Parts: sequence; structure tokens; C-alpha cells
Amino acid sequence: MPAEKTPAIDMQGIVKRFPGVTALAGLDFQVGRGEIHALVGENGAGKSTLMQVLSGRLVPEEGEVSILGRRMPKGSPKAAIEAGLGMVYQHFKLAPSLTVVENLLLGRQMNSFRLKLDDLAQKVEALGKEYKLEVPPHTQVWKLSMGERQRVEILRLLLYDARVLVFDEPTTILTPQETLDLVKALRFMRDQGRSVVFISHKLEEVLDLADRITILRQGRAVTTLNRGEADKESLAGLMIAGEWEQVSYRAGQGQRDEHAPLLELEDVSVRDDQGILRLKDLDLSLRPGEILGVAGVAGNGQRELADVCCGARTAEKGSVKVKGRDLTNKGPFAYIKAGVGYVPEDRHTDGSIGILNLMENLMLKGVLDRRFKRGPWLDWPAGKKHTESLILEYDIRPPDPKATAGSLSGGNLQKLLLARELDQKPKILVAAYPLRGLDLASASFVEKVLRNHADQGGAVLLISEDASQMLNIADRFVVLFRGSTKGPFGNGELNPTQIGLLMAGEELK
Amino acid sequence: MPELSFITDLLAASIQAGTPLLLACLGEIITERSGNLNLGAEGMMLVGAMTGFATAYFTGSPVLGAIAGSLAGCGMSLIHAFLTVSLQASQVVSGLGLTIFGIGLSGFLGVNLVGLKGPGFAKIPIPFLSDIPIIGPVFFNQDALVYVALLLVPLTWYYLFRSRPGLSVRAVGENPSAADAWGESVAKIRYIHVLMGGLLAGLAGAYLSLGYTHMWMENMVAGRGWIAVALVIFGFWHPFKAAAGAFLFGGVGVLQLRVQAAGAHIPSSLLVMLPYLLTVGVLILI
Amino acid sequence: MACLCLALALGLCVSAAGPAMAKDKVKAAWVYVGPIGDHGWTYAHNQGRLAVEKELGVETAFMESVSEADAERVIMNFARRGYSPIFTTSFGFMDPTLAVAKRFPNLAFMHCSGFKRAKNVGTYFGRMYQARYLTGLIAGMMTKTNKIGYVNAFPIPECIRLANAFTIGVREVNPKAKVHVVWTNSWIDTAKGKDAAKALLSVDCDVITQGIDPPGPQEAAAEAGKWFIGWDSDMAPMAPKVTLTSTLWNWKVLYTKLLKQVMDGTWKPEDYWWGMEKGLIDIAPLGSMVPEDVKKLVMARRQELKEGKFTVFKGPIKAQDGSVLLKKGQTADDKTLLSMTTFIEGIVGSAK
Amino acid sequence: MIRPVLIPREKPLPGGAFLVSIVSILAALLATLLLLYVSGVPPFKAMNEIVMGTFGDWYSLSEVIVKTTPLLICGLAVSLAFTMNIWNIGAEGQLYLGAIGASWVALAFPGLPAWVMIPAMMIGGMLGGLLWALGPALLKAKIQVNEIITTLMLNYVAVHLVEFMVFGPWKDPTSFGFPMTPVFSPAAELPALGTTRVHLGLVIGLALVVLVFFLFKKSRLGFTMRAIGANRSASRLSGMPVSKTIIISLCLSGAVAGLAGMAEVAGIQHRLQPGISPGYGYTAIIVAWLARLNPWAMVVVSFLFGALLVGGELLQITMKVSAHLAMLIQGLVLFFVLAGDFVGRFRVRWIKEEE
Repeated sequence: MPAEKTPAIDMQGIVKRFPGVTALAGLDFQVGRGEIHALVGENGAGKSTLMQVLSGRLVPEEGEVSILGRRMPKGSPKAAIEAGLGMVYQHFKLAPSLTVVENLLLGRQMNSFRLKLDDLAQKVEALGKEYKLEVPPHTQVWKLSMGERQRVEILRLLLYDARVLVFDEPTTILTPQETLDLVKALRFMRDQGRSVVFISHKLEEVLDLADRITILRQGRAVTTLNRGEADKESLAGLMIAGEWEQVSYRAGQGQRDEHAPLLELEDVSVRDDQGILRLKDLDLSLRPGEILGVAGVAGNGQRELADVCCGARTAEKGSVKVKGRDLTNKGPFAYIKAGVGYVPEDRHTDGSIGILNLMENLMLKGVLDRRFKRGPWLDWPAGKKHTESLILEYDIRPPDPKATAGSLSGGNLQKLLLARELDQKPKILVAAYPLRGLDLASASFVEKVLRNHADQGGAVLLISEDASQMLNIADRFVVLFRGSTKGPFGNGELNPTQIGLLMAGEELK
Repeated sequence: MPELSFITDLLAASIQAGTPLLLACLGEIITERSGNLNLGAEGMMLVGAMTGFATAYFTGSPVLGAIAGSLAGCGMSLIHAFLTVSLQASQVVSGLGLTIFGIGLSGFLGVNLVGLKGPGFAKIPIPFLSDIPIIGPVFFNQDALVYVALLLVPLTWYYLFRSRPGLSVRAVGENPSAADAWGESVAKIRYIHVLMGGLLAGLAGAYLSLGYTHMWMENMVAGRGWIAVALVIFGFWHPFKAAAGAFLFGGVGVLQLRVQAAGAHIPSSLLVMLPYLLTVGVLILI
Repeated sequence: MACLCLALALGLCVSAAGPAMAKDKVKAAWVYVGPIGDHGWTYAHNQGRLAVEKELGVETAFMESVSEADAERVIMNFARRGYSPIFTTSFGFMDPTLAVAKRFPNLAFMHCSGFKRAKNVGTYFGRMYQARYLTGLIAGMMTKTNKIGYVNAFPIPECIRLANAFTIGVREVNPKAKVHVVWTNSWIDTAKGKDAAKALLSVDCDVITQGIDPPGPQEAAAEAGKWFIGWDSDMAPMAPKVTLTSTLWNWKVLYTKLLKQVMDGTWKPEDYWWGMEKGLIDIAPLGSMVPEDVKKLVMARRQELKEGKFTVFKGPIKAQDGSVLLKKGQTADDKTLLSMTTFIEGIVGSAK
Repeated sequence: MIRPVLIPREKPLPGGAFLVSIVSILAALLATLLLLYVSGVPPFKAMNEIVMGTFGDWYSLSEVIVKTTPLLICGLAVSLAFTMNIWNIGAEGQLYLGAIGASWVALAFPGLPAWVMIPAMMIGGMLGGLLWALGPALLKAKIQVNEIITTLMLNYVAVHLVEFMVFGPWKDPTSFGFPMTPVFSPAAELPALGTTRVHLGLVIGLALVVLVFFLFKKSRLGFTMRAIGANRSASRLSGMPVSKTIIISLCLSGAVAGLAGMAEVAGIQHRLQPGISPGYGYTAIIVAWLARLNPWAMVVVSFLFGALLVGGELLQITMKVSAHLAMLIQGLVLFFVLAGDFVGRFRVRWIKEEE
């Protein structure tokens, strides 16, 4: 077979097992030259594992990988890169304290001992112009926005002329404008004969952009469809094996202005760990019975907002009141006592303790209140009983109180967090990206739980990057951009385009 | 002007006393910049001192001694590199083990070297430069290893911040998964720089037995390795600041002896605490 | 000649005690506080051990670098193996020695530098201050700047006494001279010892002596080209150009006597505080740079000390703060000497 | 070309970490035998000496236990901090300060009866150790000063502080000026077992084992410590008082180490003098780590280390092997266990690579 005819990516019979799970069960996957190929599937379908096998970072138990006709040795990222593969990961592979060009120099041939940054900076600027992906070359990466960081990653691939580019959920963190720029750049790359693979959850985007679509389910490729052969419904149908309950809420019903706010932020300014001002003079109030959505692209102060609402981060200025009481900078414990529950964005580093078991994780907050207290001791029998009932109620799997939290899947871990938080009977629940990475069944379960909480007189502050998903359940929403909010708006008050514009920092006419 | 000569002399002595700290500290900076913590400086220095002295004694060449001492430190750090990089063992525990092992090994092998008079580095005044008042005697009338240490400060800085391999080191230290993704070999880079750290710690030890004094005594490093590790934090992982710290601490140790020599009536057991208290004090301030 | 005598004595001894020894061979043990290679205190004791091992043919064993915390067990382990006598050569081993001795009444124990005796525990020490005094004479006459540096270890009575005796010697020949004392708070940190000597040189001391074990201070003196006086062994070979002399221990004479007593069965728990008169203490031959008149005076005093005609600590002696330590004509008794904690006039530095 | 790839184990190795530790220690001993052989010492005779000199009779065994006691207490002390990922390298200094605290009680109130004296000395010792840990604890909790460095530096200060006390204010007037305090009153001596030197400190140590076990298994504080140690961020968000717990754990650690100092002066020395610890605080770090912070395993490991130290000493007495050998073996044991740990955590798969 002549080299030009071989596929850009050819993966045959890939088997990859993890402890207790078969992530890839004999998967075949091909990507042609000069095409944009989308890879879709539920969480846990094996998309990320597949990409890691492709890049040589994971070693499969069985199967062969070829890139542009070259057969890859197993577990060699270097060989994959040399063959022309380039990956843009969801979590960028950048060293934040190094500058853009320094980062871009990594992994490149060492022609001289001395760092020659200026030559590269010129190249970076030229490429940036050509592809409309401009970044300041001598700026340290931690100062860049997420979109700019992604550009750095793409520029790296272009610099070494990667012929096959793989993107893992590239648009998740982008503003609509940035997304448009990226789409243009991707098309431009395809037109130059490069192959582009991208993983996405956003079906519209997939249908719009992809030449071909491969659907993964349970570690196998179900099918590959050509452009025009698929629509949203058929894709969703192929992705999901079982059935799930599509809950449709009559959102927007909770206009309950007559009640005093449960959570009130006044004029709050917060800095992040690097000392950058992330929230500026922000006002927000959350009323009983409502789900208040915070729309916006990640990195505009969401993390700081969630943290400051739970006392986990100090406000430089302004006040945070819970149920009318001023709790500014009182620390998480005061907020928990006052009835604030928190489902943090990062379930592994902030939400749970991987090496502790389910029971211990479910008791994390309980140790501080009376329920499990017996003098200085913990009441383990009570904890066990409690754990068993929560596992049942929230359908956490495996239903074993002794299983470690680290062994749970994303959806089950999220259920565990919700179980723990709601079990505290909070009035206010702060949930940061509670649906991120969940499969549809888990997501709808979580949505239901949040809605119930509001309907019973509680309040939810729902931070999400997916506006449509959020609008599905939020009563009101605000848009967060560069540390300030716009709104609140009632659900249905704005159309998606207007929301997108606000998220991009545009003014509404 | 007796006061001026007192100060010049104090500064020159501070440079000498700071040199072993500086060498070991530079090594540790290089190691830590690559994302590995090696607490075994004390052990590596001891083995370096013992090997360096033994080699110089039997060959008659202090230069060979310094090379052998460095290589011995390097060999010690290879144990650490293997355990922590290849086997991914706890860096803290491995470093402590290296210290204990080094104390034992150097004492065990060096037992017959104690009390021998060996060759060593002599002072080499640099023509013209050593005649400059104050600066001359302080910086330009020292032995070869002091010059090496002083030169290594800008070299280390250049290596880490202005060279291509240094870029890899910093990237691997800060975000190993990113560096790995772009084909930098994390394990290889860590190995090399742990070994470089051991090399410099060994040289620091050899300086103690070949330059600072010309003899080997068991346990002669006497805690200097630990101070060097502390100085890394003191110097924010930066060669120039670390050098300032090393000379400051060398200076305090030397100064307290001079305070005694001048006849101050302060209990000596309180004075000897000074460098340690100062370390803690400075850590609080920065 | 001396060798011959010794050999004869040895021969007699063996033939006399032969049958008894065949059954019950003498095994002697030493418990050292430092490493045998410290070039000082422990080194000197170990030289004594090696000498008696060779000359008396006794079986010996030792343990070096024993901390106070471990002393009792180490002594006990020797006792349980039937070692007798057991020499414990650090002040800190005093109570552990007594504790073990109590449980092994049939074994002989000798504790060096302490003051407690028991039925089977004797004590021994040497009047090193005599040699220190002699070296002081030399230093006092050799100094030009009238400043003499003394690198000392710990402010314990032994170290204070030696510095005082040294100063008595210095001031006898040179009342204007001062002795600057610096404590390193370590017996064996050689680099620190060198630093201390450099510190002393920087305040214009032109004769350096040391009371710590390893030769760090000597190196500093040699590098600076200043006179040096060694301690505990003849240090001249390491820096012959500057080393005027050294104080010497010759533990062999005492150990030989004690071991013979044990072999004969005549050993009693006595207190031995020997000096130059018995040859336990001496100074090394003076270097060629020492002028004849100095040599003459020192040798004369040495002779007087050997004959027991001279006392070092003899009034009038004033303390550092000017108070009277010894009135005119008064001599210090052993108890006063053993518990000396203040410096005398002429010393610059703190005795703490 | 064939190259290795590490794969984390799905299940712990059969027999668990403890077995790995034992095998590793045996491997280390094998290496030591080889070392002895190379340096001209008959290895099996040496081994025999060590075994007979440590387990051969009651006296030897009792001496091993004497050595075990401070190792055990200090090991428990550091484990209290290590559980929270706080590296307390300062057990040595805290032990010295504990000795100072206990000595102060014994010297200031010589007339107390034993039943008051001993508990008062225990409190004095704990306060001393606690005080020494408090500084690093506050610095760590409040301004994130690296505790490895502060605790380590304070070790040196503590040693010199003991020197200062016994050279100065507390010097025994009858000791001829030598650096030691007067002997404590008999009431201040920990009762010993028969004629051996095994003293009540062992009971204190074993009681602490049980206490530490219950602390971590059953108590709210222990749970909080484990949680914070495993994941500081999640624990903080759960409302756990992170700074406070850091301070508490380091202080507890210091107090327990101080207790070891008290046991040494009250059980062994009966007075304060320099050199009360030949590095127990440092060896304890190894002990704690080898025992995987498990208090029960700590009993076994500290006993084995006690035997190793006592046995190593005997080699010098009977076979004239350098005293440094004991240190060397400690280091080797540690290396082998670290390497053995790897076997417990990973599988190695060899991958064929076609170039």
C-alpha cells in the first residue's frame, strides 16, 4: 500500500485493562488523511484511554497502533511524536512559570546549549498570524487565559509540523468567540492536509465540524458515520446503551423575591492563589427555593466564587452573609454550621479523600457535629449504619462501605459528595460543575437531586460552563465574566446567542 | 588599620566557611529544580570527604582527590536516584537513609585514615586582583576549590536559566507530566541532576578534607550537609541568593568564634546555637 | 636499657604468675568516649592499650565512641565476658562504671578522670597541667604580640585547669602576655577547630595551642606561619616548621603498673593521679626554632617537676575578675584542682 | 529491545507490606554478611554473636528492651506527625527538651513522693517536648515555614541547650564542676524490672502504642489527622481545622518525644547530662517508617532495631568490627525496604520493542 493511502491513524484490536475495568475491549479505530474526525461517547466509554494509548502514554495489553503508516512501538510517546502525532490535552501540558517560548522549546531538538528564545519567538509570531492563534511569546504561561494557553498547545504542534492533531474536549473552556477562532483554525489545518481528531460532548459542535464521527461505547467502536449520516438523536441513541429518564423541569418557576436571601455577597473582591484579582466588587444574592445558575467560561472567577461562598477563600473586601449573618472570612467550618453545603469542582482533590473508604468519606463533615460524636471518640457503628443508608438512597456503587473513594467512578463519586452534603441538611448548596464528566444517567440523577433540594425550600448556587445544561434546571442565572456578574436574568429571558455574547464579555444591545 | 584587617579577615574566613555549604547547596538546588528532594547531603559529603582524602593521600594529588570525592558523592546519589526515580520510593526516607548510610560507610572505610596528614589545596592568590583592598584578600586569595565554588554560582545560574538543558530541568521540576508529554525524559533528567547534586555534595565534602582542612575525621561534616539543604529554601532555589545565604551562615559561625577570641563573656554553648537559630530566624522572615 | 629491664620484669612476672594465669588469663577492656583516631585523648589511651597488649601479652578489647547513654551496657557487656580490669576513660562514665562494678564485685574497674571510688573501682588520671605549664613557658617567651591563642573544647574543669596552668607558665616569663581562649564545644570538629584558630590569629595571636583532639588549629597556625603547641601526642611531624612542642600522655606506664597489679592479685581500688614524676606526662622534644635560653629554662623546670620539687598552682594567683584564688605561698590541693571552674588572671574569654 | 514498564498493583501483595518488610530486612542482613565477609570478618560467627548477644539470655534481652524503649516512644512520636504528612525530624531535640523538662521537676521539687514525682516529671517532659515542637508547629501552620528545616535546626539548639543547663545553672556543685546535674532523688527514678535496667518507660511506651492505636482508629481527632494527612484541601473544605490540627499533631508528637526524654533521664541516667541520646530521634524516623506508621508494628520494628544496635555494638567488643557498621546496616535496611516497597506497589512488565 503506498504511503499516501495509509490512514493517518490505524488502531487495531486494542485491549486495555485497568484494575477492575476493561477500558478498551478490542477496539478498532481509523482516521483518514485530511479529515476532521470526531470521537464521541459517554464518559467511561474509553475515549481518553484510547487517546492515551494512541499517544504512547499507556501501554495496551493487546493491539497495534500505526500512525501515518508507521507501526508504533508500545508505550513510546516519543515515537508517536516523531511519527507526526500531536495532542492537545484537556489539562494543558504546560509549565506555568515558564514563558510561552520556553514551554514551546520543550521536547524540541537541542541545537545549541544556549537557550535561543528569540528565533523561536519569531516563528511563534509568524505561525500565530498564519493560523490566527496569536499569543505573546515572552509572557509566562500562568498569566495567560485558558484560550491563550490552548493556543500555545496548538502552536507547539504546528511548530513541529504535526500531521495528525488530537484534541481532547477543546471547546469546554473557551468563550464562544474563542471557539469560533478555533473552529476556523481546525478547518484551515484540515485544508492543509492535516488530520484532526477531536473528542467532544457537544453534539451540535460535532455535527457541525466533523467529516466523520466515531462513536465509542463500553470500550468498543460502535460505528463510524460520515458527515450527513448522523443527527443529534441518532448519535445520542448510539452512545447510550441503556435507557435513561429524560427529566424536563419547568424551570423558572421559583421567583420568590418575597423571601429574605439565604446567601448574600456584597461588593466582594477575591484573589486567587497567585494573587491575581479574580472577583471584583461582586454582588450576588441567593433566595430560598431557587437554583441560581452562574454561567460563564471557566477561569472567569468561578473557582473563587465557589470558594468564597463556602468560606474556603478569604475575601479581600466586601461581605458574605449567610441567612443574614455576616460570616465574611470565618472559615469553612462556620459556613458548614450555618448550613452551606459545597460540591467542589475537583471531586478528587477537593471533594473526597481517595485513600479513605466510603464510610470515612461520608463522615468527613459528620465528625465535627454531634451525630457521630461519643466524647472524644467517633461513633463508628452509627457511621456504618448511616453510610449504608446513604449508599442505598443515592445508589452508590459499589455498595461497600469499605471500598476506597479513589476506586469509584466519576458519577458514583459525585453521588457520594451529594449524599454527604445533602445529608448535612444544608439550606444552601454550592455546586461547582456538578455535571461535568458524568454520563447521562448520572447527570439526570444529579439534576433531580438539585431540583428537589430547591423545591424543598433550599437554595442552590449552580456553577456551570454549559449554559444550555444549566438553563435546563436553573430558575435564574447570572453571567460571570472576568470577575463581575451580569444579571440576574430570569430563565427564558435571554436567548442562547445573547447568553453566549455575555459570556464572551460583549454588551447586549 | 586593625579594624579593617579584622573585617577583611572575617570576610575571607566567611567565604571559606561558606564554601562547603555553597557547593552542597548548589548541588541540592540542581537536584530540587529537577523535582527531586535529596536530604542525604550530609551522607554524600561525608563519603566525598573520606574518599577525597583517601585518594589525595595515596596519590599525592589533591586534584585527583577532589575528583574522586565528587565521584563518590555521585555514587551515593545514584542509590537515591535509583530508589526514588526508578523505584519511586519516598524521597524523604531515602535521603535520610543516605545520610545514615553515609555516616556509617565513611566511618567504616575511613577508620585507618584518621589522623593522617594528607596533601591539600593551598591558597593561590590571583595576580593583581588579590591586591585590591578588601575584595582582593576576600575573593582572590583563596584555594582552588573556593574559586571553583565561586565560579559555579554564575555557571549554575546560567545552566538553569539560560541553557537548553536547564530549561528541561525546570520544566521537569515544575510539571513532569507536561515535560513527559513533550518527549523530555523525566526519569533521565532526574537521574542526571540527582547525580549532579551528588557530585557537588561530594565535592563539598572533599573541600572539607582537602581545602578547608587537610585531614579526615569521622563525622567531620558535622551537620553542614543539613544546613546546605536548609539554605536551598533560604535561597529560593536560586544560586545567587543561596550563595549569599551560604556565606552569611559561614560568616555567623566564624563570627561567634571571633567574638569569643575578642574576649566576650557569653557562655559558649549559647554562641554555638547561633547559626541554627539564625537559620530558623531567616526562614521565618522570608 | 629500659627495654631490657622491662623484658626482665615481664619474664619474672610471667614465670611467677604462670600457673595461675593459665587458668585465669587477664583480659582487659577499654571503654572510650571518642574515636581511637581522634589524635588526642582517646588516641593516647589506645596507644597505651596497644603497648600493654604487646608488652604484657594480655588480651585486650575496646569500644570506641561510646555515648553516656550507652556506657552502662557497654561496660556491662565487658564485665559479663569476664574482662578485668575494665578501664573507662571519660568522666561521663563514672556512674555507669560504679553501677556495673557493684554487680561484679570480683572484677576490677578503673575510671579515668572521676572522683568516686568503690571496693572494686579505682580512679586514675594524669597531671597534664604540669606539661601545660611548661608549654606555657615556651609560649610566653616566643610571643611577640603578647597574645596567645588557645582553642579549647568544653568548659569543664579539666579544660579550664589546663588553660590556667598554661597561663601561669605564660605569665611567669611574660607578665604582659594574655591568653585568648575560644571554646568550640566539640572535641572532634576539626574544621571548627581550624576556624577557631583562625579567629585567634585574626586578633593577633602569634602562638596557637589547642585543647581539642584533631589537628585543625595546627593547620591554621602552620598556614599563617605562627608558632604552635600541640597536645596529647607529638604533633610536630605534621607541621615541623611551626610546632614548638606538644604535651604528651604516656598511659603505658600507668596501664602497665595497673595490669601487673591485677595479674599479681595485688590490685586495690586506689586513686592514681600521676604526673611527670612517674613519666605519665611529658612534653615532646622542643623544636629547633626554640632558642637555647628558652630551652634551658623549660628543661630546668621539667627536671624540677620530674623530681617533684615544683608546684604549678602556687599562690599568689588571682582569678580573672581580680579576686584572689590562692594566697601567696598557698598551694592548691587536688580537690581544688579537680573542681576548677574559673579562669585566672591573664586569660581573655569566658570560662563558660 | 526489551524494556520494563511499571504497572501499579491492583491488589496488595499477598502477605502484605509486613512480609515485604521482613524479606527486605533479611536481604539487608544478607548484604551485611557479604560486607563482613569482604572486610575479612567471619560472617556467620558475627551473626551468631549478634543473635546470642541480643537474644541469648535474659540480660541481653533486657538490654535490647532498654534500647527499644526510647525508639518505640520516639517512633510513635514521629508517626503522630507523619500521619499528617508533617515531617517532624525534630524528635531528637524534643527528647532533649523533654529531658530538660523532667529534670527541672526533679531538681526543683526533690521532696516529692514518687507517686507525685513520676507523673509530674512525665508532665514536665511532655511540656518540654511540646514547647520545642510548638515553634515549628506555629510556623508551619501560620506561615508555611518548612518543618523539616525548623525541627532539624532546633535539634542542634536543643543539644546545646542541655549543655548550657548542665554547664551552667544546673551544674551539680559536688561534681567537681563537671557538666551534669545532681543525681535525682530516689523518688524520681522509674521503677526497674528486677535487677535489669528495663524500667517503667517500657510500660509507658506500650501504653502509648494502645493510645496511638485508639487515637487513629477510634477518635475524632485521629480521624481528622488521618483525613488532613491524606488530603488537606478536601479536609479543609469539610470544615476541619487544618492549621489547628497541624499544631496539635506536631505538639502531640513533640510531647510524646519529650516523654522519651523523661524516660531516659528518670529510667536510665537519673540525672541530666550531655549525650543522653545517641540519635534515638533520628533512628525513630526509620522505625516509624518501616512500621508503616502502624503502632503495633512499631513495637516489633523498634525491638528489631534495638537488637541491631546492641548487636552491632557487640561486634566491636568481641570481633573488633568498627562501630560504624551498625549505622551502615541501618542504612542498608532502609534501602532494601524502600526497594522492597516497590515490589509491593508495582508489577513490572517487560515490553518487547521493535526498533
